[in-house]
Amino acid sequence: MQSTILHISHAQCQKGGEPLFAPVDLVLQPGEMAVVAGNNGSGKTTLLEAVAGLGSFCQGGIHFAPDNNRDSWLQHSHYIGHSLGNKASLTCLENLHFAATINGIRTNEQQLSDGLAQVGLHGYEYHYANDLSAGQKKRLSLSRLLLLNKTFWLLDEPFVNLDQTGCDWLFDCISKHISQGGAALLTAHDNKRIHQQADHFIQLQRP
Amino acid sequence: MNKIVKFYHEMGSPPSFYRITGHWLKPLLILALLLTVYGLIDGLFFAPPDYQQGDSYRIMFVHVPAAWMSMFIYFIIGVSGIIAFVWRMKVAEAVMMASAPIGALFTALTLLTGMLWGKPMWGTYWDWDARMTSELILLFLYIGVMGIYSAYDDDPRKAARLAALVAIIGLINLPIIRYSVEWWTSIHQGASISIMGGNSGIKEWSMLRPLLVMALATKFYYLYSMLHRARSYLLRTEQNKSWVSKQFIEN
Amino acid sequence: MLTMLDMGKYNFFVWGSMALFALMMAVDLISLHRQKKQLKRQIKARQRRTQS
Amino acid sequence: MRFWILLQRDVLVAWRKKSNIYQPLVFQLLIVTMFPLGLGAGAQTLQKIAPAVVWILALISTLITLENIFKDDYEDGSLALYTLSGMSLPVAVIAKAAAHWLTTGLPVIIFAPVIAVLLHLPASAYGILMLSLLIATPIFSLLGTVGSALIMNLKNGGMLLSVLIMPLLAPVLIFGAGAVLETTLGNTPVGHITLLAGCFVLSLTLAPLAAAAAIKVNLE
Repeated sequence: MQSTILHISHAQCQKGGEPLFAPVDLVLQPGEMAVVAGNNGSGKTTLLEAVAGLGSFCQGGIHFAPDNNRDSWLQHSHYIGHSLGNKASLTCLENLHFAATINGIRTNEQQLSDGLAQVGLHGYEYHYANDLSAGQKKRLSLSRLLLLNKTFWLLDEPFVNLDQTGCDWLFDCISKHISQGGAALLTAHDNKRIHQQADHFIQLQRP
Repeated sequence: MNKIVKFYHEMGSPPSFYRITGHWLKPLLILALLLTVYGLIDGLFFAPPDYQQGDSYRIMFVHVPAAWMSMFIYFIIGVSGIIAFVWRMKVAEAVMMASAPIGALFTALTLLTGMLWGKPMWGTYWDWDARMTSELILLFLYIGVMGIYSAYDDDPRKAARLAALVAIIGLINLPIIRYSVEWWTSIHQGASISIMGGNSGIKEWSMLRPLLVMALATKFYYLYSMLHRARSYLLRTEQNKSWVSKQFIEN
Repeated sequence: MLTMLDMGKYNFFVWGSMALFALMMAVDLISLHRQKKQLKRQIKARQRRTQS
Repeated sequence: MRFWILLQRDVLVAWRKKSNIYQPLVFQLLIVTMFPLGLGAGAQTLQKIAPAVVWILALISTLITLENIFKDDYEDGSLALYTLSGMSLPVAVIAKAAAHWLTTGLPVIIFAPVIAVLLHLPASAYGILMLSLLIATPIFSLLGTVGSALIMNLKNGGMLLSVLIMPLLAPVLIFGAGAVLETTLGNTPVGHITLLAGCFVLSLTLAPLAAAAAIKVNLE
């Protein structure tokens, strides 16, 4: 695990020239979890995208300690957004294989099917991602987290679409990751359990 | 020297750009109008008829300045596109986007007056020769720059950066188009002013004078139109800055 | 005066070009000012909104 | 390794959705049927326009597939997978272009003789037709990535894409169709082919940079 510290300082995002939320500050160290909450349209996704490098801040920004190297930080983080990043016409196994290889991780078929089994997709190795249910698609994308072994997890509404067992599993999964020295930044609009568990709780407010 | 540096820095910041250029607008417009009136009267009534083309060559007094402007303005767009893309200068974005409509207008004017000139000279309104074709492609480049900007209307900053990228690509592409089209075919007459004074070059001062006056007039008009639009552009994109609201409280 | 305006058989082409030139410049000038006017209204309305 | 996996994935995705591959060809066939219907079926008329038509059809049928090069990836989120993986963006663009060429450019080249036969292209011009298309279709794909990256998060970007890409493709069309035309007229096409190769080198060096810049701006 990598011990970079993520600083978000006085950051604001905009949409159509108007700032979306009041400035946000956060220091996230490995071994900690931060949860971003807020109503619909409060800019949770925009904030997370900006942190992941898929958007930009209009005020303030992020930097990293000790060496302010964005690229090396990106190497140690993984982002799962609203669009899950699964190719509809590829099988689960192929999707996972691509995600691993593009991140520079060599895998064999056994590791990949183990990865799928961990998220409860055992027996779906050769199903097309298109044929999965919404919850299963979510599980497929979450299986990347376990396989890629990155320090920072950036998750946008990870509990949406998951059933009760899925939520429990993900919750345990995140707790385990934190206890092993990982860090997670996630958005969740109404998950009391994760709100209580969070080391940092950010409520996005109108500017 | 210090004054120039200071001026340069002031022009880079939207509020002072807005303030300084505000004083230039009226003189520029008046100058442009006066020169146009003088140039056209001189060109239409006092310049002697051409021994080959008769009176029809007088179209040149609007066609040629417009053609020069169409290329000159694209060059400005390309250069300000580079500045906007590399240094993210807001004023450069404003200049780029403000130049595009007037440039497209001059390009369309070049094409249309070219057609009106072509009919009596070659007997046809349109001919796929090198210059007309590349002028038409130039019009596509202008439309492309404006099109990409208006497509991203929800985020003006991103729109301007993408438009700058399109403008830069066009700037690189322009000589290639020019060369390839020329290679393709060419029956157009030579350039109107040739330094070597070739067969088609205009040597007569009384013909050259209105042409140069019109060239100046279109340049001044371009400056007026561009600055006017650039100022509006800055007002629109900086609406939530305090300097914009100050402009309107004073009035 | 009329002989001065006469461009021989090129009347249509020469005066057509001049008319086009004038028309295009006029279009540009008018659109310029309309845009500015619209923008001013917009900004003033916005100010009223934020002040109240 | 990353280059190959991206290339491999894209080819696989296109292969799974075979309509992507054969639709441009069907489109070509449809259009080419309209020419004799509109012009008259005289072999001489068709022969005259054949070099241009074969070439323009190749161009248009690749043009209609350009929009989705990055758009699909942007929409399903897999663009984030490779832009955030630390992979060099221009390299990713070349991989995308290569995959696009394999799945649309190559079928178009293979199909070109069929179109040429239907239009009575002189036999002497077939070799140069194939050669010019072989050099030019990669240019379409490479320049296409630039256009596709510029419009990737627009809903109806197709028309805009054509406007943006047309000035870029005009020289390619001039040299490519020109080479075939010169051959049918009995002249040497060497000059045209050389210039076409020049265009290829230029687009191979500049297009990935431009497309990468466009993606970066779009993700800002």
